[in-house]
Amino acid sequence: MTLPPLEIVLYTGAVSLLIIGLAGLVMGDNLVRLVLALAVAEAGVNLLLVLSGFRQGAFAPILLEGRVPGPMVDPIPQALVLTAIVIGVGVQALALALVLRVRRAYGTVEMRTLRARLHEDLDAAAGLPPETSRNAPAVERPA
Amino acid sequence: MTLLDGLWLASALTALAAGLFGRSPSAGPWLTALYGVQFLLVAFMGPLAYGADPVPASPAFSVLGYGLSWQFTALSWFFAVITAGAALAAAWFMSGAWGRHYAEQGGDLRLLQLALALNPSTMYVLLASRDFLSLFVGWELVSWASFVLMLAAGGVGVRWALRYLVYAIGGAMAVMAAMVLSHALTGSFEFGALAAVVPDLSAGTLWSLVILLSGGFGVKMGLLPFHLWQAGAYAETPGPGSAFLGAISSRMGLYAMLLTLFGVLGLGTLKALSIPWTPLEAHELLAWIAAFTIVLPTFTALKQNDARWLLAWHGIGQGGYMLMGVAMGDALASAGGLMHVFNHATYQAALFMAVTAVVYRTGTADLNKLGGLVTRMPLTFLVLLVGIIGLAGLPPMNGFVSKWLIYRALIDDGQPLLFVAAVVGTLGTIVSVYKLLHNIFLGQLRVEHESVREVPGSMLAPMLALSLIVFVTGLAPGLVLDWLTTVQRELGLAVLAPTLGGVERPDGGLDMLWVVGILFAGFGVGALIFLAGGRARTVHQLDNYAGGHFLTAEVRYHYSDNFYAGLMHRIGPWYRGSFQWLQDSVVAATDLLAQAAAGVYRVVQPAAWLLGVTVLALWWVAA
Amino acid sequence: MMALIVELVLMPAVAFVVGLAMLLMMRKIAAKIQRRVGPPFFQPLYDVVKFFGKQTQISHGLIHDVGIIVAVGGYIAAETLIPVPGMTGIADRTDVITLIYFLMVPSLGMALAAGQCANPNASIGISRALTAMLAYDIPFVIVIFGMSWMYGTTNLVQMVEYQQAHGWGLFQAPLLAFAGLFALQGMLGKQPFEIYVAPAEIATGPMVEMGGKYLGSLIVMQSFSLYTAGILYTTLFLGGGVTWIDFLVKAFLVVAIPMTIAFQFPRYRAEQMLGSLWKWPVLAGLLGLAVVMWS
Amino acid sequence: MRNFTSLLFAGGLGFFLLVLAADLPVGAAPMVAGEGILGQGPEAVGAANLVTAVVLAYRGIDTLGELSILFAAAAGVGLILSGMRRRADQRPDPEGGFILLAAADLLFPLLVIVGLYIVLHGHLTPGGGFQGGVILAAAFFLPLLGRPGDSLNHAVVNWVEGLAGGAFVLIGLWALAVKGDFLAPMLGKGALGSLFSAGTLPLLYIAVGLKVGAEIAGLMSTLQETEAAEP
Amino acid sequence: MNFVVLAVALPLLAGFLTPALGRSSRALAQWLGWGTLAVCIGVLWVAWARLDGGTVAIAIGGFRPPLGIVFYLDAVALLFGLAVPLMALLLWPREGTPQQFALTLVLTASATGLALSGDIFNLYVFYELTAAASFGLIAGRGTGAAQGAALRYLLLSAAGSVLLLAGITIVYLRTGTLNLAHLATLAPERLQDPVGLAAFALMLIGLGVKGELFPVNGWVPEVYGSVSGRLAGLLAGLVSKLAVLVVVRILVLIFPQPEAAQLMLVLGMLGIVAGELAAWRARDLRRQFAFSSIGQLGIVFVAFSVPGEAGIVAGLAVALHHLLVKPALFLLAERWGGSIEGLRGAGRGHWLASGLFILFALSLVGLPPLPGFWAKLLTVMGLMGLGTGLAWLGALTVMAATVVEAAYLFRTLSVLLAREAGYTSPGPHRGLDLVTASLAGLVLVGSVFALHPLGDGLKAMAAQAADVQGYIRTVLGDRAVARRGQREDRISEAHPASRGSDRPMGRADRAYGWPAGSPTRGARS
Repeated sequence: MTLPPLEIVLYTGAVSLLIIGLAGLVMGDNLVRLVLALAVAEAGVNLLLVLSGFRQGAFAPILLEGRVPGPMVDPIPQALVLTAIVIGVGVQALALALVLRVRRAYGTVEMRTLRARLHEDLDAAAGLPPETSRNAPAVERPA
Repeated sequence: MTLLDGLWLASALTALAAGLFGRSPSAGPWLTALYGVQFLLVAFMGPLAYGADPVPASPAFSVLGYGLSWQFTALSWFFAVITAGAALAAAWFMSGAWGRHYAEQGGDLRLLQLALALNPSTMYVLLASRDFLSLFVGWELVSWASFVLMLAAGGVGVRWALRYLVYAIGGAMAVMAAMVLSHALTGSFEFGALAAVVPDLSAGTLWSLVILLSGGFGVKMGLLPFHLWQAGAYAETPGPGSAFLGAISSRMGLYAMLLTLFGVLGLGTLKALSIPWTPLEAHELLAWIAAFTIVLPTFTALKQNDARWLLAWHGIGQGGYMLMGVAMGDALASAGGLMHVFNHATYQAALFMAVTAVVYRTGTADLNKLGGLVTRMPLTFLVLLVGIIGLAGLPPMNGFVSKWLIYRALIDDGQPLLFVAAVVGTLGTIVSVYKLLHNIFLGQLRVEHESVREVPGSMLAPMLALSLIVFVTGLAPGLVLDWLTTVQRELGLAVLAPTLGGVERPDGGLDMLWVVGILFAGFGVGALIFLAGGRARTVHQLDNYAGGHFLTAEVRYHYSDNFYAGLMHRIGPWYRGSFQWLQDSVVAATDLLAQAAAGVYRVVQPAAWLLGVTVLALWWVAA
Repeated sequence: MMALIVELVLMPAVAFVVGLAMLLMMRKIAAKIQRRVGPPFFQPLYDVVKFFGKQTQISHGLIHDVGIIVAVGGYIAAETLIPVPGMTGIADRTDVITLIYFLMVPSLGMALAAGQCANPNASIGISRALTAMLAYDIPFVIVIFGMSWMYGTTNLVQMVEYQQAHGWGLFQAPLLAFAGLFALQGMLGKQPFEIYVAPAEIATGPMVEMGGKYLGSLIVMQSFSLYTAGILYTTLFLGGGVTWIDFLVKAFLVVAIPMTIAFQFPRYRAEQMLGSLWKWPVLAGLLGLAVVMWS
Repeated sequence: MRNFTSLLFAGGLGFFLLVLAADLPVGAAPMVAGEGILGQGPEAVGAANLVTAVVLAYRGIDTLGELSILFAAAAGVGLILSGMRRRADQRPDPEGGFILLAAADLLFPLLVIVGLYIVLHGHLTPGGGFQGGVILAAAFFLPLLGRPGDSLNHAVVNWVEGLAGGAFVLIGLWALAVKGDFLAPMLGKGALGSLFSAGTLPLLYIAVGLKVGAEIAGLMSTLQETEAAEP
Repeated sequence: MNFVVLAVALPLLAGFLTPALGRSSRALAQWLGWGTLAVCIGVLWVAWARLDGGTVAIAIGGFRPPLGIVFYLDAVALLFGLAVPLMALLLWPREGTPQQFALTLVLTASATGLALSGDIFNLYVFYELTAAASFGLIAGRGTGAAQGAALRYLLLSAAGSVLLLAGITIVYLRTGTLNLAHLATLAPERLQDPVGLAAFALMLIGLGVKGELFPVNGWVPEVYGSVSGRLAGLLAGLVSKLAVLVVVRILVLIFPQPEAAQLMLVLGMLGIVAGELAAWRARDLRRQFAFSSIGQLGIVFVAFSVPGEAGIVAGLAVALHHLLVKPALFLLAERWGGSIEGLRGAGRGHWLASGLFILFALSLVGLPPLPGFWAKLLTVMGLMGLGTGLAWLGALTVMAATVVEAAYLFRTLSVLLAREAGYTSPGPHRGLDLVTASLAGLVLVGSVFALHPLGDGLKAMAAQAADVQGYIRTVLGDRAVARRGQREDRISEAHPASRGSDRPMGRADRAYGWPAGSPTRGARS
């Protein structure tokens, strides 16, 4: 199926947004940057979802003055993307609140230090002495 | 309401009573009475051993569409008699002074009584299994019951109990694999179904079945690669518990192996199944494992400095004889193997009880801290003497009969190396049991043991009863061999024609009545010669030849540490503890893997794993 | 049945007499090798009478006495199992495996007796004795396996008949015969392998506390052991005895060989004993087995 | 090193997704379900804007789920940041400049009108409860930007939020009680294209609009206050 | 039967009103919450009674599938549906704020939705709702560690849901519909190729985040380690099972091809190995149970990966057993918080708690009469029945996991019951938790005696769940079943379409779209 350049651009754009988002999420260390990367990834997927309803040369699914303007685009993905966007908003709001809370609790916005301090906290909460490397091999050497 | 139901009910009642009233030492005699009732019920099922038809148990379930039913056959009756006898002896031993002593020292008598009561009841369920499902249910119950008994010791015992648990669950999983494999082949858990389909199974499947079953049950029997748990577990359990465990607990593995490998797959299949590129068949493989299980643990026992550990290691060694007898499979050998189960149960229980009696009086079982107790505890000495003669398999006792049967069969089959291995095992046993006898009872009596007296009657009675059984079944092995003929017929093995004294054969049979007669006649003549020399004056222990040096009580001249110095010089370097190293390396490998697994969960960015696995999944999909 | 009772009494007497003769021969051979005259003809008898006649008999307890009785009785019982010309009733009822075990009973009896003496030398001696038993029993067992496999029976009487028919075991399995001889050397507890009664080192080991009738009984036991070893070897390899004369000649000859060898050698340490007894006789035995089983 | 592998994997994922996208019928949606709705959507629901028909009628429970996600987020944020409000003694941020204050006061009424218009015409023109709600939220939040000192009255926000959400669910339950189907369109269809058409859809969208407006305003003000309280 | 939607709608309604009401009086909000949950239990119980073995599809809003959303009620769905409010009631946050009550109610509604819904996107919405509510609950009034764990969990879960949405988009692009039954009819023709498999992979990983699938369960030790026992029990016991149930629905209905099941098997096996070994190394009780729940859910995934009814029976057995045992264990863990070494002799005082711990440990390891054994047996039988090399490896892993599990569970027990006294339990004496744990214990022991009926019930439930044709017939009516049969024949035997011209794709299919508004009861099959 020969695609005019517009669709190629849209689809590659959506996929690349998704990739950039995920790459940012994986590579980033600053928490706010991670939340933003997440937003980018969700935007990418939402774009992909909307494009799944796209039909060439079709009109928006609105009946002007009660008349069907012509072949209409599939309305369902647009409804779905509405929900997806709102979900994205909700999750990002929670993420930002948590970032604020973590900054207050751990005084850092770096994921690396967060993980280290989180695990120290978990160990401390469980009453464990900090993990030290072993001085002797687990198994005593045969006589 | 068959006899089997009665037995189950009685054992359950005993467990309940032990749980409720176990704490008070005065409950001991009542519990012993209950064990007596169990023994009677088993005895009433006696006709089973002479060809009566199996006694079914009334409860039969069907879960997820598979039937679950139980019955007692001659094979199960034989093992049940030993179990009931060992349990009765152990309970009798525990009921009197020992129980009070154990409680005073902070031991939890209720837990010990309950654990001891649980064991025979779960064993009766295992012994009555009729298909793979009931076998597995019984098997797990027995494993867990012995785990509870091992826990009763507390402290070091718990560590050994946990090690046992890992081995036992590993073995149980192997058995489950075999069970499910047979279900995959036949669609049901019945023994008959598998037996029917066995002829047209491929060698590979048969081998996997044999390995899984023998491996799974071998763990409990303490066969070689999986034997490291047994010594510690049985030695560290409190007195009567170790007597019961040592006597019968690991023989449940042999029962299960008999039921499945020999009962279902049949000896013919085992003989037909050959190990690729070697002349050995499956049953010879089992025999060789048994041979190694005889030799290595026995010589490890030689080095032990704790009496209970020495006996526990010998328990493993003797297990090898049973498997070798059964694995050879012809009339003599299988009768020898099966009878050895009975014999070993009797003298192992007596030996453990004797050692416990010594610990009861002196507080220690360390062979380097004892000595010269024969003058203070003569009856216990007699029990230990009879026990070690049985364990070593010397003529007057029953151990000799079963070993003779196995040797005679090995000569018939022409297995020189197995024969030598068995004899080396016997010699090793003689050497090490003498060390046990000498270090505890002979030699110089320690100052602190001057006031030691004989153990009270409640402990002596079971010991003497067991020794009597050892001697009587040695004198007239025919009693036990008759039971075994029905068992052999039931398992499809060649059947032996025993006489009261042993077995009648043109080319060199065995008649224990004659053998014992000649031996005691010889002793009589020897006594005549000896008494010709007039009366001897008994002198005090310190009135001894010491090259002109006067011996005093403080000087400790009892030779007990490194008892076989000469022997150890020669075979010392051969002890490399390779199995211990093997086990530790497996543990270290698991530890390493666990560290890696924990590393997965300490990653900085969890989403990295997400991205990684997505790409790998997509790549796998595309490929 | 009465014949068996007669045999049971008569055999020990014969054994005692022949045993004393063998003791005498042993001491005569030792003397000849050391270029001296050697004891008079009845010396062993005199010794026995002397020991049994002693007034002071020292005992260390009941087990000490029982041990000695078991030791002597064990050998008596053992040698009744071996067929001698004219008296094969008992031997016919039992087999060679029982015999192997009967030979172990005396060492246990000796161990009990020595143990009760509470003398460290005795205990060390016993531990060496049991090590020696471990040493010589393995080749001995290989020989027994080989011969009973070759003769197809473990009944000693049938072995003798087999050899009467097919010729001596010596020629059919020479390697096994050699291994048997070597094991015999260890069994008799003479020179190269007598570490467990070493007089200088551990004051004659187990016998350190024995005196009077105890020592007398041990002398009797030694005579019985020489006799048993001799006739066992002849039964296994030299076709047993049809008449008493050639049976005794063979027995004396069999005992003479290890004796002559014994007095040429110093005393081996325990581990050397294990090394030598486990190397050559076991090797020869296994080779002999291979030859016997695959021919 | 970690970054390199992540880039490698991200590139790999991108490659695979593009390969997938090339294989998908891009630009020619299969329209299996979509055609059904386009066909009998207007008569069945009576809404000119078919997306609204899908959002509120055909996939009504999705929207309910979506509302509750927003509610969960608001409640979650409220819960998380509960202890971090600015204390009385802390001095608030300086007020916004004159331009911001004037613009905020000027824009407030306009934004409210636009928001309400979009909410009310959800079933006719593009947009609807969510889009209008956000605009209303912006309307209420703008003054706060100007004067960070005072804050939204959270009690009112909670009540509005609760009542609007409750209304949405109650309308659905009313439909369940009367027509036996939860969230079924009620009150007939009215003339296609007129304001009072498509039965209960407009009412639902009003409820959605109020709820979204209140929640997002509440969210933003909580975040703003917490941020203001940062030491 | 349409009243079942109340089980989702009412908690939401109550949830919306709770913060507002909570401002005035906390007790009122609490009672509102409990009341709603009780009503939901009643609704679902009546639905189960009315269902008695059949299956019913409820079209939400009267719109027939595939246009509208449908709730599919069968035995499995209702069982899990019923479990949700029941456990929420038992594991109600203690001394919670109104927001926590609201979030718990929202969590209950979404979990029930996950169990009942029959539309892919609707499942996605409820999945996200569960996630959002759980983030709120985890972070709630917890410590800094809880909030850090919640943030890391949020990022991972959001990334997972991005993939899940991508998967759903691909499915929608290929088939054009979202209804599971309609997808089931179109799947043989359109989703059999690698693209379909890729969609499944994305969805599996997306849903795997909450279902504690191997690589994406990094959050489990952190979250369960820092959260209160009740919430950990709720999340580990219930929510993870529902995510797995969704995966199973998708697997059974839409992706019957073997590669999909193999992917799940491989990840499940890795999950078992990682979970059990990490638990073996864990040094504190709570995280040990967290890793053990990863291992157990690995076994659930492995069990469900067995195709056909045997797999579903095994999976259900393991899942239900875990659902019963894990929350109770977490409640016990809360009583004995802290490092395992520090717990020497802790169990000696409280014999009921230690007794329960022993009972649950025995059931997890599989002491025969206890249900844990039958579940493990079914799983291993299902795997061994397949006979492929991978399945054998799976069975081997499950069994090796049991050994490791026995090792560390009973090592912990031996420490708990050690004879040294002198342990003072930090937490206040939580009576109610013990009641819940002993309730679970009673059910466990009760099921031992009711093994026979339970076994048959489970088999019937699995047969119903595995019956794809039945599903389609209930949701779309009989013609669709014929069409799926015809499509499948055409694909498998690839013979020319025997009868009727195949309508060009995309034309509105009159047969489905009944004129809306006409009140049609759900078709009762």
